[in-house]
Amino acid sequence: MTLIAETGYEFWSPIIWLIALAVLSVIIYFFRKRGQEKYKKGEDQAQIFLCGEEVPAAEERQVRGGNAYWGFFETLREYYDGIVRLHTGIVNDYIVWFVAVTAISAIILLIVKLIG
Amino acid sequence: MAEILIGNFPLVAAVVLMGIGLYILIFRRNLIKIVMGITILSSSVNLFLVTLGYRTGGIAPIYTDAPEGPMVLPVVQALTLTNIVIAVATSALILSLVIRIYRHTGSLDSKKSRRMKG
Amino acid sequence: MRQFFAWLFLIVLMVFLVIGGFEMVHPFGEPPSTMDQYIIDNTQQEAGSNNVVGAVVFDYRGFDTLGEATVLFAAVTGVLLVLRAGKKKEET
Amino acid sequence: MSKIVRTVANQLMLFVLVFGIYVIMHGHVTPGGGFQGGAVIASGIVMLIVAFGSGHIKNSLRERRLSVVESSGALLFIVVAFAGIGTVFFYNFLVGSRIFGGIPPTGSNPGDVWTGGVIPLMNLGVGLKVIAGLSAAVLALALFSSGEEME
Amino acid sequence: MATLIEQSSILIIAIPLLIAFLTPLIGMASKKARNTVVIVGLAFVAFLVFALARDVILNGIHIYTLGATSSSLTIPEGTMIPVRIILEVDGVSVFMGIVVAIVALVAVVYSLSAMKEETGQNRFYTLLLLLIAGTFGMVFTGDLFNLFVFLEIASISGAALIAFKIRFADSQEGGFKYIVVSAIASLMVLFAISLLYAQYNLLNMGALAAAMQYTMLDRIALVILIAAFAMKLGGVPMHMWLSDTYSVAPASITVLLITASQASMYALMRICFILYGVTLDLAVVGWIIIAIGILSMFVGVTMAVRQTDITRLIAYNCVCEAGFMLIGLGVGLAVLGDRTALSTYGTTAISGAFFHMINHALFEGLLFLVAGAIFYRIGTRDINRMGGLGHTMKLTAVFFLLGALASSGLPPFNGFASKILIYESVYQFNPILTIIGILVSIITLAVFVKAFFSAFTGALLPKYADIKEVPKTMIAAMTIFAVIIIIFGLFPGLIVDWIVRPATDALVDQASYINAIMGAIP
Repeated sequence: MTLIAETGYEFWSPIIWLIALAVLSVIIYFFRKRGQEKYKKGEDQAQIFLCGEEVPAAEERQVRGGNAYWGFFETLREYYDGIVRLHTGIVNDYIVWFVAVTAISAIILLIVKLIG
Repeated sequence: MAEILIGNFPLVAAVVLMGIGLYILIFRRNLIKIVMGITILSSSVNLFLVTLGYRTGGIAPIYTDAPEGPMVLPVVQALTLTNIVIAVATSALILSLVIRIYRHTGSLDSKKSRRMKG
Repeated sequence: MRQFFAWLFLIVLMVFLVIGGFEMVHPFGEPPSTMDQYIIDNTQQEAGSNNVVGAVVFDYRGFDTLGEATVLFAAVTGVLLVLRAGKKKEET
Repeated sequence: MSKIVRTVANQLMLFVLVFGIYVIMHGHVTPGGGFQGGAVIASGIVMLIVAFGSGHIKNSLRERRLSVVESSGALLFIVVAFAGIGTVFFYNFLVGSRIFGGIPPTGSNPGDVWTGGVIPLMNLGVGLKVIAGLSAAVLALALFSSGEEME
Repeated sequence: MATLIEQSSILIIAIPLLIAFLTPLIGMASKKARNTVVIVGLAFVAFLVFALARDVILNGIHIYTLGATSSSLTIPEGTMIPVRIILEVDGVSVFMGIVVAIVALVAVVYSLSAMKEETGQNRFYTLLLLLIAGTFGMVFTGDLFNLFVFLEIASISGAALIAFKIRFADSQEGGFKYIVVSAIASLMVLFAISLLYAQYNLLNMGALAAAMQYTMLDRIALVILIAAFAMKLGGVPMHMWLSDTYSVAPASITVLLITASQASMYALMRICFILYGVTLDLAVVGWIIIAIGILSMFVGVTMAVRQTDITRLIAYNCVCEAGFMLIGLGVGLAVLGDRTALSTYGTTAISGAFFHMINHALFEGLLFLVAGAIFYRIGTRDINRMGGLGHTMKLTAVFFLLGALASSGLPPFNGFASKILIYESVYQFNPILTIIGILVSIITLAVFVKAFFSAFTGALLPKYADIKEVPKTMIAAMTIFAVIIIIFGLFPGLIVDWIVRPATDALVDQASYINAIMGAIP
């Protein structure tokens, strides 16, 4: 009932997956228990330490979402230049795309009809 | 050839009208003209629908004391009526939205009203 | 660039549609009429109406007319909703 | 507009109303119906808006009244459709009954208003809806473009 | 009860219409009565949908002939074809109906407090009900022109609702784009319908499928229908309106717009599988749909990565998820011809697509509701100006994480259960598609990691220090989605057996659809 075995060669069952997850988490907790004991919350060792520098305010510490994945965009610069230029917010271009898709699929079907 | 062209003239006319409407929708930036293009497009569909139901020498599908004759098909006329009302409703809504956009951006150019892109 | 491709696709689409026109199965003036002929013959008995189009609109395809009236209702409501006197406009 | 236009519009409105009501109520006998007749009367109201100015018309045609009329027209339509649900939704249950129940003779005949079953009632509902709806839309557009707004 | 089930298919469409016509009158009297009527009416409609679904799955296709002397009299005597409008409800229709019913209830519950301060609430609820009724009609009707009419109802009410917040310019622009695109798509659909009518003088889908000969005009109609419905469901390269409109609409409207797009996908599948069926050259059309799907997945997810507007990010993710469904259904269409491939992996692909459809509606709806909650509190959609919201809006953060993990296909959530069906079935058709799909899922996870960490984690910003959790009804609406997502994730086999498999069988079985209308005539 909780099992999916559609195509013959494998299956997916969330219950088994959750049991495995529980076992793994127990093992991880066991390793974690053997870590540092001295760490305590609320003391100075929990504070941020920037080589004695002034700790900036929360706004400056916050990582902006726009800065994420800089290298990804640098690598795919050409692709993104092209794909963003296509996304003009002009409503006329949307209709151009519609006409283009219609015409291209029409040509494809016409060729198929002429061939066979 | 010629009689085929005459025989299928309604569809050719509807396609030409549709081409005009799509041309306006593609190449005209003015929002009001875009509304006009949509209206022309719907008129082309209406033209095609109504001409589908024509029978040679047919009369209106209403039983009166009119001279007898084959009646033209009534269903397409009903569909055309529906489409006309829908076109009126659509253009009214689009025009009100265009007025709002003009109040906000002060321009009717579709190039100007592109706050969202990319 | 954009102009060229737009023209190209537009012309291709129109030519495709016109080609279809030449393959029209039923010529102009003699449409297939099994459904419509049934409606024309039985309107006066079933719907009691002389106006066949009226009978089609309100009896045979009355559900379409309900939807059509709903479209008009929605459009008018939308116009009054979009053009309502809202709160003070603020910049976005 | 000038006084002449306003007076002529006043007089013409009567004929527009008569013609529109005729088109609505004869929708099952002659060409026409609820949408066409409603459009006729709504165009008459548009004529009044052009003649007298939207601000003046707004005071007589309040938005609340228009929406009430529109909703009641739509309700009449859908309630008549629901009334046939004893048999089937949209069943023309009035044919052969007392109200609008006459069945015209097959073939050519001069036509009789007392026929059509539910079709005249639906024409009436749609007519009310179209009158109120179109005039409300046109009035809202006219008021908004002239600066003031509906309540 | 039997009569109620017999009439249910029309009541599901007619009751929202009736309440929509009543709403302005009730709203003048009192707001509370209006909200009660709307909620109760939609709950009753949802109950009818479930009853009808049980009946259809047990007893086969449900037929309702409007205006005939008997609701099962499809063909009047004296002729051989259906004349009146016929509602034909099979497994696919009830599947879509269940999706729409769940989402509609949640959307209305969410709107109760999210729209409290806005003006023009009467018209808002009227148009909301009309949008729901239009979507129900699209998925229940068996008549092509009726499909067009309900498509128009959904488009017009949806456009007016997108432009609901009249003080923002971009919402007006989004409504304008939506109505223009929808009007053109609907008009092309009507042109295609008239082309079909010109040859067969029929409007009923079953009768048309029986009479279909796949001439040149049918090819033209097929091309136009595919392009128009692909534009309505937001397939690349016709997806640009989708990100513009979904990002500016109120959140409770966006979740309904998702179901409206899925109704367009339903119409596309209905036309390809049932109306044309095996007559069309399946491989070509299937590959056209698969190509649109691949483009949607790739372009959608890569555009989503670089967005900084959170609702726009989720909207591009919607495009990406729609690609998955298109690939599954396209593979199913491409192998519709040969029975062995269809039974081996074709039906699995279609089942995965359908299962993903309902999962998509659930988790994208949850994400949009969370984004709407954030906008409701802090008044911005720019994730560069968010941060540390997890300190104050804990439940919202949990819901966003849940939706994000489900959407990026991580076990044990429902997104994984449906994506693995698509993967392993599509792999047997063409391994490249599976590889692209897994890659796209990975980038989807990256998208939501970015959104979650920049919006909810980090130090508590002073300007958001006094932000409270959103009102209770919004929390309740999000909770419904979250609970259903967890249930679907834990018991996927149950859902597949109950509603997804009947939908698949109904979609690939053209003959029974025709027989339900035409009687014994094959």
